[in-house]
Amino acid sequence: MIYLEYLLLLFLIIAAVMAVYFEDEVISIIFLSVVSVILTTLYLLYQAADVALAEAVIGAGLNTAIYMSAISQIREKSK
Amino acid sequence: MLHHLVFTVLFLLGLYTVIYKNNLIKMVIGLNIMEIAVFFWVIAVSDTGKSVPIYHLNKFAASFNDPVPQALTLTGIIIGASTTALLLTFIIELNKFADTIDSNKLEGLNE
Amino acid sequence: MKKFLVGLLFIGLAFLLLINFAELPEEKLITFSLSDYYIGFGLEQTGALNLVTAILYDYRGFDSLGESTVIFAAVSGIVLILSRKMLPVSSHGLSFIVKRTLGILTPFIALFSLYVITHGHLTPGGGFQGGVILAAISIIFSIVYGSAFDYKRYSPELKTTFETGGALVFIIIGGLGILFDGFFLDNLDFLTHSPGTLISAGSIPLINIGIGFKVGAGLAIVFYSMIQKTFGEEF
Amino acid sequence: MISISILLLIIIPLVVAFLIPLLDLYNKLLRRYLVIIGGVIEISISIYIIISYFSDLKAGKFFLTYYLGGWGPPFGINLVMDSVSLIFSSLISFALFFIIIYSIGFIGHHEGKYYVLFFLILGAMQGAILTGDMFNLYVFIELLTVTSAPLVAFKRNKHATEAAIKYMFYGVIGGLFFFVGVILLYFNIGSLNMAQLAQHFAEIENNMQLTIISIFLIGLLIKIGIFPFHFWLPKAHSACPSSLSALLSGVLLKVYLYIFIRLFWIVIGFEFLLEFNIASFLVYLALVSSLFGHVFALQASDIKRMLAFSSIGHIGMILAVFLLNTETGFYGGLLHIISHLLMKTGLFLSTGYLLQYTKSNHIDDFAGVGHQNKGIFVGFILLTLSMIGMPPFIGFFSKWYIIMAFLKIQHHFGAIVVVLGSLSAVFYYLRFIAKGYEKIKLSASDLKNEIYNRPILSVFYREKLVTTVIYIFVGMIILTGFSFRLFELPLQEGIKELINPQNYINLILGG
Amino acid sequence: MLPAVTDNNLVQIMIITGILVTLLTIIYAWKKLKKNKIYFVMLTIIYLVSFIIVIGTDKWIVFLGGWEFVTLTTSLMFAWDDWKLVKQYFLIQFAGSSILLYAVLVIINNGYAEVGIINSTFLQNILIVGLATKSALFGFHFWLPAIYANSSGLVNAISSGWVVKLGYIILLKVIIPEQGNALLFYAGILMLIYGGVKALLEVKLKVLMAYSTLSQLGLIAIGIGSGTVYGYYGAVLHIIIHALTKTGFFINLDDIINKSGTQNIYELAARFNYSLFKIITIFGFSFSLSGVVFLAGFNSKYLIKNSLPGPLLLIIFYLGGLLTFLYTLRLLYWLFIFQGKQKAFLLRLNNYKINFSIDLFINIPILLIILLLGNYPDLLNYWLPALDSFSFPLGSGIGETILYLLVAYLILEKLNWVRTKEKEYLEIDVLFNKIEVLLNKIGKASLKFDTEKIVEHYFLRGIYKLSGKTHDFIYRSFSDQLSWIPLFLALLLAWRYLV
Repeated sequence: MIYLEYLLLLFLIIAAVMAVYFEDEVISIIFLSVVSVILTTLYLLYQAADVALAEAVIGAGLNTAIYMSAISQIREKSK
Repeated sequence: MLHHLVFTVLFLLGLYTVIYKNNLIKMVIGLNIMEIAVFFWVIAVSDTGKSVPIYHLNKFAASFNDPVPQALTLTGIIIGASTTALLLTFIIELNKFADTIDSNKLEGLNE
Repeated sequence: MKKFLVGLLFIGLAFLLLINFAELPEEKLITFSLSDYYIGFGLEQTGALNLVTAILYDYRGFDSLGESTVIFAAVSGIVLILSRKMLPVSSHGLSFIVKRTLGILTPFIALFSLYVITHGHLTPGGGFQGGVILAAISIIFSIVYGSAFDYKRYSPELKTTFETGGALVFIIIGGLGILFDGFFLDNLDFLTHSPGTLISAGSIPLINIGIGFKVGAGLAIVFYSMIQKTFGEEF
Repeated sequence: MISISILLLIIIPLVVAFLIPLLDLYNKLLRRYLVIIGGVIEISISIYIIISYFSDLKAGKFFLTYYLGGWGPPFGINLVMDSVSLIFSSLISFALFFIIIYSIGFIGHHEGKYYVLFFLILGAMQGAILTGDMFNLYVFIELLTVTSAPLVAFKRNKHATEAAIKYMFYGVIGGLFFFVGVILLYFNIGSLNMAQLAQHFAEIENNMQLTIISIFLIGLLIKIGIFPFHFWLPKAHSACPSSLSALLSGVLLKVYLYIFIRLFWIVIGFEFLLEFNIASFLVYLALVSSLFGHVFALQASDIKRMLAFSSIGHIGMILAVFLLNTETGFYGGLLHIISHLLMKTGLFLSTGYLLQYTKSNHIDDFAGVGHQNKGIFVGFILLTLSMIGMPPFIGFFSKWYIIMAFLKIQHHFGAIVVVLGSLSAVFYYLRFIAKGYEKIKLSASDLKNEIYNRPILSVFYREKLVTTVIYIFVGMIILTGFSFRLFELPLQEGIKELINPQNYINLILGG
Repeated sequence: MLPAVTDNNLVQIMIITGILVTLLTIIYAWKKLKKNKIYFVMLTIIYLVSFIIVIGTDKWIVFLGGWEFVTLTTSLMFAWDDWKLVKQYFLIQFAGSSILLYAVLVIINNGYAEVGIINSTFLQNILIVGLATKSALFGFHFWLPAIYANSSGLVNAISSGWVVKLGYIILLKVIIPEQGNALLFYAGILMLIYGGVKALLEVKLKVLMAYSTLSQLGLIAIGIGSGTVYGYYGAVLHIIIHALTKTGFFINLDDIINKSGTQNIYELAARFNYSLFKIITIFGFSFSLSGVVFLAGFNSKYLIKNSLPGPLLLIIFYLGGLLTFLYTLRLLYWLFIFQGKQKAFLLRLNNYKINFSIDLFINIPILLIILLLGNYPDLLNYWLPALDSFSFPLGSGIGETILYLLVAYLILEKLNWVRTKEKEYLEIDVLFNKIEVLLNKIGKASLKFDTEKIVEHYFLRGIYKLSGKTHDFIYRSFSDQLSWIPLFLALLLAWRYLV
């Protein structure tokens, strides 16, 4: 059970590095939402239910939606 | 000790992206990663292995995790979300005038 | 050369951060600290099972007021920046299958978000998280059915009323606190029945509902003005 | 002594801000009256506080507090007003009242949203000054950043949006550091109430104290705009509409300064800064920042950018004087905060109106402005004279006490920086004044038709309004110039509090 | 020993002289200025009140406030000539008052809360440096000729008549008569010699008068710095006399220059037919300044001469006196005696009428005072108690004056009355040229003599270029600016190791 936390921490760092590494914004945003999903599970592990729910809803849901709409506006303009 | 390590890695990763990446959206993502790092660190440190600070109907256990940092992080996450949304609107607006989001090409930012 | 210097700086910084932050003491200096008080007296003073919500909406209610004003400010800032007088062109929706399935799903999402808002004091969740889920519905409308659909169903005027209404509900409940118990944002305990039931934690559920609608409507406006594809000419 | 009036100072602007969108839905004209009523209520509350508690102030026992949610001090959030915050909060409500009046005809598009954000800033400033709780302070700081950023981008052109982006990046990073600081304080001490934190800060282990101080330092230095982090300030203050840049550089910087003072003198206690001798390093940092502020102001070709740089110069000077931790230092610093607030707000308001007669903010287009509108330009000159430190105005006395504070502890570098600062101020202000009086006939056609600058009300009516506002500021600096003893009472009380923070703790926890 | 002048006596006599001098200028201004005379008079009255405050007060904060007011009002007076002059004069004077502010605050912090005797010479020297720009002491005198060249005689009269002397009056209050101050003493001697030589070679009338003011101020500085009561009395007396004569001199010269339209002393003689009374006044003023017997100048110079300690300094003093006679005689020669192609000046003496306003109200009172003080110096006994105890050797004075006049006449005759070419630049332009050429090695534009050029071209533009370079150096790019944050974070987090 304890290894789950280390595994998740490892994935967390990998996903964050991926989010920063890729040039294309869409990929990095997807990795960002992956990071926030991993974080939600981590928060559950750390017995912080409220924060997990908030992180899930805002990190995975809202942030991704807003980033995607920003990128679509920018891509729309440059087309 | 592990949590501090993860916090430092994520925080500096975010700081590096904000400073040295020249794509504005990447900088906002970097900012987001910095915030995520801080909130993760707060919760990780405040977790003392006790149960979630909610009274389950069946048991009135007395040993709870510390609810205060959780409340603070919750507020922090929401503030982080609204600042990211605001920053992204400025980038959209800037894109209407400068049609590039590369911070090197935008001379105005250096001024 | 510059890359090497930057790398050196960041490694040094990592090392320093580790040293400085690793010295966090295990237990806090004050024996009877804030959290012990909240854990000890939280239930009987506020009647809320979920201590985090108790802190957020009763002990430190003023924080949440500041918090919801941050969202209110962000929303009006975004509308200020992105609003254009031009009639918005509706963004094209997704395929039929997605529209149909979401047609079924949306009421359940709405139900879930109302649950999260109203049961804030009993189960994890609360005004903010529920409100964001509520906003998800409007986001679904704009993405899946196109922003014109969202415009018709959930017009910006309605959103503004909900948003300001939610904020004013929060302040009115705070004001009631003055009337009944002498201090702003005081918990109206006379509403509480035995803890665990729906209407149990005094003014906390009312505040939750106010904030829920406020955040829901606010973020809906944010997303609606961001998704608009308008011609970029000056206002 | 518990009094509701402190709470009203914060709640009234918030209520007005929430009401404006509702009112907008029904009819737009009511909004202007609501705005004025809001301003009038705000200033009348602070006058009420001053008058009704004046006897306490005289007796030196001025202390108002309010327990939010009915919880006692250490457990809930409580608002605290002692004489230092009395000075600041009444200054804020005074200056912002006139900025509101000034910006009535000034804002072209989106006036509703402008006033919503404006009143939120007013509420957040009062909140940041009055709150007695660290996390609440963080929330208000974030609120200040989030509300002022869209207003910086109000003109919606390339320059303004870039300024807003830069402002947001620095603001969010600063806020994040402040958040980490608050969390560190909580993890070490276990409470969020400033009085309890102050009581137990000494018991924290040495290295941890140093970490907390350095994290808070970075957060606040970014916000105050000291040299290595001042890059956002000139662009933000020159890109936004003048009524807002008056608010930002005149009033907002002082709020962050106040937070710096309250944090490092009352919560953390200044002896720790001395113990790690960060204080002397900070004094030199602030002086270098003041020097750079004035040097950059010399070369600024855009008048609002020049005024922004000159605020960096003055704020650096004030911070340095405070960090000397001497009685005259506090007196000079507080007096200069009051005088700089009055002068800078007046300067920005008059520049805003004068820029209507020019094509752009650049200095070459500023030519001939003096002839266009003599009344306001003379007001502008009087304000600059006071900025330099000419006698009849308060600028002279505050500069006098600051240099006196520096020389009292033989800190000659500081005194020289202050003197050089006011000397360079002469150069760059005189440069614009001389340019203003150049004989260039500006034809009506090439007057700037920038949207936000087309006054709604008839030019005649609004010009009289603006001249009265500016000459109220000029009158204030002359009035306070002659009788700066007027501020003697709150200043002395404030200095007593800064010197021994113990009575702040006893008043809150003891009481 | 002679009783020292008590402070309030000194203040009274100085205020009376100041009021007298200012009244004279107001009369002349009322006659000369055409538009908005009332503003000028109001300005002068504010200036009058503020310099009374400066002289009278004993609190440093009021002293400095009053002085800044004097600076403000005098620089505004230049507005009647040219707004550019206002800017330059205000810049220079503000720089001076910033140094003065610094000096005063250093003094206050060393325990002298009141404006009074300061014992430590180090603090006295600091105050002298502080007052240097204001009172055109040797190192800081460059602005005097530069500003006077362009401004009208009226404002020059006010400035050189009284504003410049405020510094010395304060030094009188501050320096102990018995000890004096070496710095001031030697600066005075330098100014005496330098002013004399420069005045001798000068062509422009107002610049010549500026240098003569410089040398007379040198005399006052010697008197104060010498450290004997004679010197002290001599300085007080000389301040009074020089204020009156110099104001009258400038007013008459301004009248002449306005009528003749040129400042070049070689052309003045041809253009202006002087009324007899005008000649008498100018002769009277210049002789009193150079110290001819029976005129006030002689007594004060005699007192200052007695205060000199060693024989060597006496020789220097005589050299200074000779220089004064040289340039006064040269001025008088070119103004009146040189006839070249024109008829001898005596033949041109046709109009005897007295120019009503100037001669009657300004020249006659000054001449009267000079004569009275010359013969009966103990008139001022009420304020300067020891005056009657001095025995002014008027008899031997006559021989001395004749000797001076003869020697000066012979020297000038040999030098063919020093007909120098009109110089294009003031000497400070030459200095700035060198710096300019040194600094950016570009082709030097030929510099026409103009204060605008001096202040604007070198001083201001140099500063803007320098600050522009620092700004660009600091503001490289957005990421560089942001990279300060990790740098500063590392510095602060590593603070416990660094310190």
